[in-house]
Amino acid sequence: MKSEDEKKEAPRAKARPSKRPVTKKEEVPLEPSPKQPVLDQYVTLIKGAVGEQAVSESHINREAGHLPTIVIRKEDWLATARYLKRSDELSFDYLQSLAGVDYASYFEVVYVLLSMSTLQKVMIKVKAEREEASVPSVSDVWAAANWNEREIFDLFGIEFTDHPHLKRILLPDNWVGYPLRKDYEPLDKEV
Amino acid sequence: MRGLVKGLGITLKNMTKPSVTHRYPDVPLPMPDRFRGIQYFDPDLCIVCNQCVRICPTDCITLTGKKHPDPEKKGKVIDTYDINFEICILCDLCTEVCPTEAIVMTNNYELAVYSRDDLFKNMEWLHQNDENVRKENNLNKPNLAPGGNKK
Amino acid sequence: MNPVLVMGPILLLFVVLGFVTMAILFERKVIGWIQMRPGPNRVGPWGILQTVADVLKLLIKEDIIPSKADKPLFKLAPAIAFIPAFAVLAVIPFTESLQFSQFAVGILYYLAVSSITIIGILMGGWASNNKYALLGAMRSAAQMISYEIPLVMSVVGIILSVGSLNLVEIVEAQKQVWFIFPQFLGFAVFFIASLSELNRTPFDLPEAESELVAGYHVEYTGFRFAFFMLSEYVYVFAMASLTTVLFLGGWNAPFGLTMIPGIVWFVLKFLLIVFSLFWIRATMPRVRVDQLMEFAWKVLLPVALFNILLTAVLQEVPYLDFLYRL
Amino acid sequence: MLRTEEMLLNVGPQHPSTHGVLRLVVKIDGERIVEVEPVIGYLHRGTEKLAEDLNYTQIIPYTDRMDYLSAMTNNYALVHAVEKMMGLEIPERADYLRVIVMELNRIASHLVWMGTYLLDIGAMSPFLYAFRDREQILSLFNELCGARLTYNYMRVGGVKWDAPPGWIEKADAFVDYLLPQMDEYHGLITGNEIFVRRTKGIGIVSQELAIQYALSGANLRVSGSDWDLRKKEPYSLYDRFQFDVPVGKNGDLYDKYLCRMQEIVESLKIVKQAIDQFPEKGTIMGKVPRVLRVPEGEIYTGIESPRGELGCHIVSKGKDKPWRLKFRRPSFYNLQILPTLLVGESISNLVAILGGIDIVLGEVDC
Repeated sequence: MKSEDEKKEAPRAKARPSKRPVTKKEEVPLEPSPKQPVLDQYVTLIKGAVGEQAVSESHINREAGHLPTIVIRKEDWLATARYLKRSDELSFDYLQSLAGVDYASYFEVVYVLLSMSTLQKVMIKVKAEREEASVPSVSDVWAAANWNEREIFDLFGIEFTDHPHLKRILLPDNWVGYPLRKDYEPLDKEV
Repeated sequence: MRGLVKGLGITLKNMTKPSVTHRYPDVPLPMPDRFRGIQYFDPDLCIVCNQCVRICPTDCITLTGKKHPDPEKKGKVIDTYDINFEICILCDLCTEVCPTEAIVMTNNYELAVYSRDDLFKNMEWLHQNDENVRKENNLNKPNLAPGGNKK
Repeated sequence: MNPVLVMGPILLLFVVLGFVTMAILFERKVIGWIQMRPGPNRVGPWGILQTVADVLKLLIKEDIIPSKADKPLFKLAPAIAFIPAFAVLAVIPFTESLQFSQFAVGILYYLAVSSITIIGILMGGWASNNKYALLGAMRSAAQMISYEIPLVMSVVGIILSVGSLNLVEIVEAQKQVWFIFPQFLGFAVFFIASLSELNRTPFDLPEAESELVAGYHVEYTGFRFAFFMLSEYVYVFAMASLTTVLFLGGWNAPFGLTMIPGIVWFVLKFLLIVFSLFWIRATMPRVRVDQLMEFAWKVLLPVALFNILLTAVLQEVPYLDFLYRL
Repeated sequence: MLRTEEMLLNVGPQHPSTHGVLRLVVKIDGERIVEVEPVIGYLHRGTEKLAEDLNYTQIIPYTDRMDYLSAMTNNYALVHAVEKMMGLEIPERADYLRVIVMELNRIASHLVWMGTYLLDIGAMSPFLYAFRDREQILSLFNELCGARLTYNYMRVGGVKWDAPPGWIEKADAFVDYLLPQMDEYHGLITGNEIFVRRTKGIGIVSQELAIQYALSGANLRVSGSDWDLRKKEPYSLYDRFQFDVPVGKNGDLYDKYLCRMQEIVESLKIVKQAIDQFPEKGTIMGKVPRVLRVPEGEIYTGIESPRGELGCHIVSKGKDKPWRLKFRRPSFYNLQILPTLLVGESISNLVAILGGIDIVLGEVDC
């Protein structure tokens, strides 16, 4: 992170105490989201097909239009992916988006899957620890994942096991370090 | 064959139409009022609030203020104001947040220079650059954009 | 040696070079107007000196010969590409008086000499030791050879009806009716094949800039490159004048308006052909290589042969034979 | 059999028809392509890394430079995601301005595609005609937001500038001008036998392959599925307009051309309806706190850009700067299928197939 950015940050905060306290979202118990049953159905299906321990956590993402979100364990992710794609009542055949996120203490790979037939959407998250993170590659389940996984490997350093051609895609091959990591030290200071 | 002949007919018809190109270097090209050209800076309006420095996405504005010369007035007066035109992308965010419209866009778009050091525009240069300054700026715009400008 | 024999060709050379500079400018102007822009108008009034400026630029440019290039071949190629282009003009009758030779086998001479250019192109492509140039040379050689045949076949119809290969006699025979009408099929095939001989759109495969392979003259710079361009435009001059002579009745005036001298008619028809070359270049997309070859062998050649058959048959038909037995 | 070893050819990154800095390492055997390996990254500017140090208003000029042929849709992708996360309400007039501006930008982008595609196939004039029409759109944008390419027009909660007096009438006049103009393009190109032979039945993408590679936009609709986010997941005001989604049957390059030309006509219809329903009065900026603090959470929203589904994935920790901002770039996904399309094709089809996908390298490398 740019150090002079912190310096700029400090005077501003001191010079102008924020007029309104940031409105805390009131903690009234939200009414259950319409997609809750859908989420439960997915979770039970995945648990049935892959195993109890596959789903570590699942919730509804309210801002993203009540998108059911499921966190899958790294070890069972390949089996779950195959199941999600091939099972006929789920048939998530369209990998809409694939993103890597660095939460400082762990990595997270986020898949947004869409089923062309049932027009249902689901967000799958797979966590990977910080040091030599590795996530099973799903490029043979969805071909679209091939380049995206290479991009995440290129910018985050997350290894995708048995990916056909895991090499840097955006940065030159002799690039040192993974830029999108929070602890990435840029080679040359900002000019 | 018919498609080819029809295509030839169209190109022949277009040949008779007048040319639509601008004669730019000979005939100056007028830009609409809102065009984002190089900025114009008015030092006495500036209250050294650093808003433009903070909003600039490429951090190309650097300014230093100094105490107000006569003692009874408080606040600061601008001392030096530089825009580094090597990385300025003319995105117009600085004029948007400037509360007193000290910095305003003009419609001049001929920015080519012979040496790179001419790209560091200092306060004098920005002050002299006052032809076809943009008329419709923040204060006289009906719906205000977000950001620092007060009514 | 009487001076006319010596001065004539030199004068023709200057006329041709003058035409080439004007043709390049005219082409860019025509394509400009078609695309609703004025075309070159910076150098000289209305851009007249534009081509002169281009040629001067090419003269001043450094003449690079690739190190591993086959030097003698590399230097010879542009000459071999240009000489037939100019030699071919010897046989073209501009008007009854203005012509260089009453060659008995005019067409045969023209078509034979014009195919020497292919050797020049192959030499250029091979000598510059560059894989793009080699591919480009192969392509253009294949293209020119496979279009040479329909070109020749389409002319046989005229030879049949005139009974001689002499261009002057062919023009004489077109006093009443030009060959474009009775021999329309022949004209169509001839025109398309000449487009391909000149490597012009839609058959400009070799120097298709958006294509992967960038022409046989990719390694040529400076005046050698100008020579290739020069030979291309002299061929435009030669091909357009041959089309005028063969199909549009040379210096014969249409509908008997003979008070205007023949040379004016010749130039008018010639400019019409040249304009249509530029017009087609501005409109047509490019044909793919395999489609180009297929088109030559499977479409143009059969049509040309059919045209010969048609001419031969129609010569026997009582009413029409005045058209076909001149 | 004559031993012919394969030749390795480099197409680009400096090549007239790669639509930007894309390098294709092509292994060919004679004229037939054996294997293609695209090399990208020449235009990678690290927008996503920069965005982590910028607040949301400052990121907008960076989104202009991703898909530089349709900067409005890029602005909207980011701004839409932030508004959805904060649950902001956009004033009607601002939303109408956004729809008009995005559809005009789609038309301009398709015109550029058509012009450069014909240039790849070899015809020179349609390129100039396309740019003549696009020039009118650019001058409309120039009047509206002060720039011809990098508009920086949309803000979280609305738009920056209101339509200047007479602008809506000019946009209306442009729509009336361009609709009959399309017949000239169809006359010049659609019937042209050489163009048809160069594009019909080439580079065919089956629907199953398209879904497998998650293609989007015209590349997906050409192979039969009518997936258009403006219809399937309507955002902004798209549910108020009647327009239909052109779908191709056999997924070849000719269908892609027809689909995109039809999309221009559909966008013209949308702009026409938007102008008719354009509210006279109304503010162009909703109520937005001076410092935008996006509530903690994560969101993914996709919109229909001229090249396909342009998605914006924001992870926010409640601060005014995004924790992680990821763009789902349609050209990146669409380019992925190029190697499988090209294997076995001839070189001269390479240029046509690459042009047909309609990629912009600024968006591929982001």
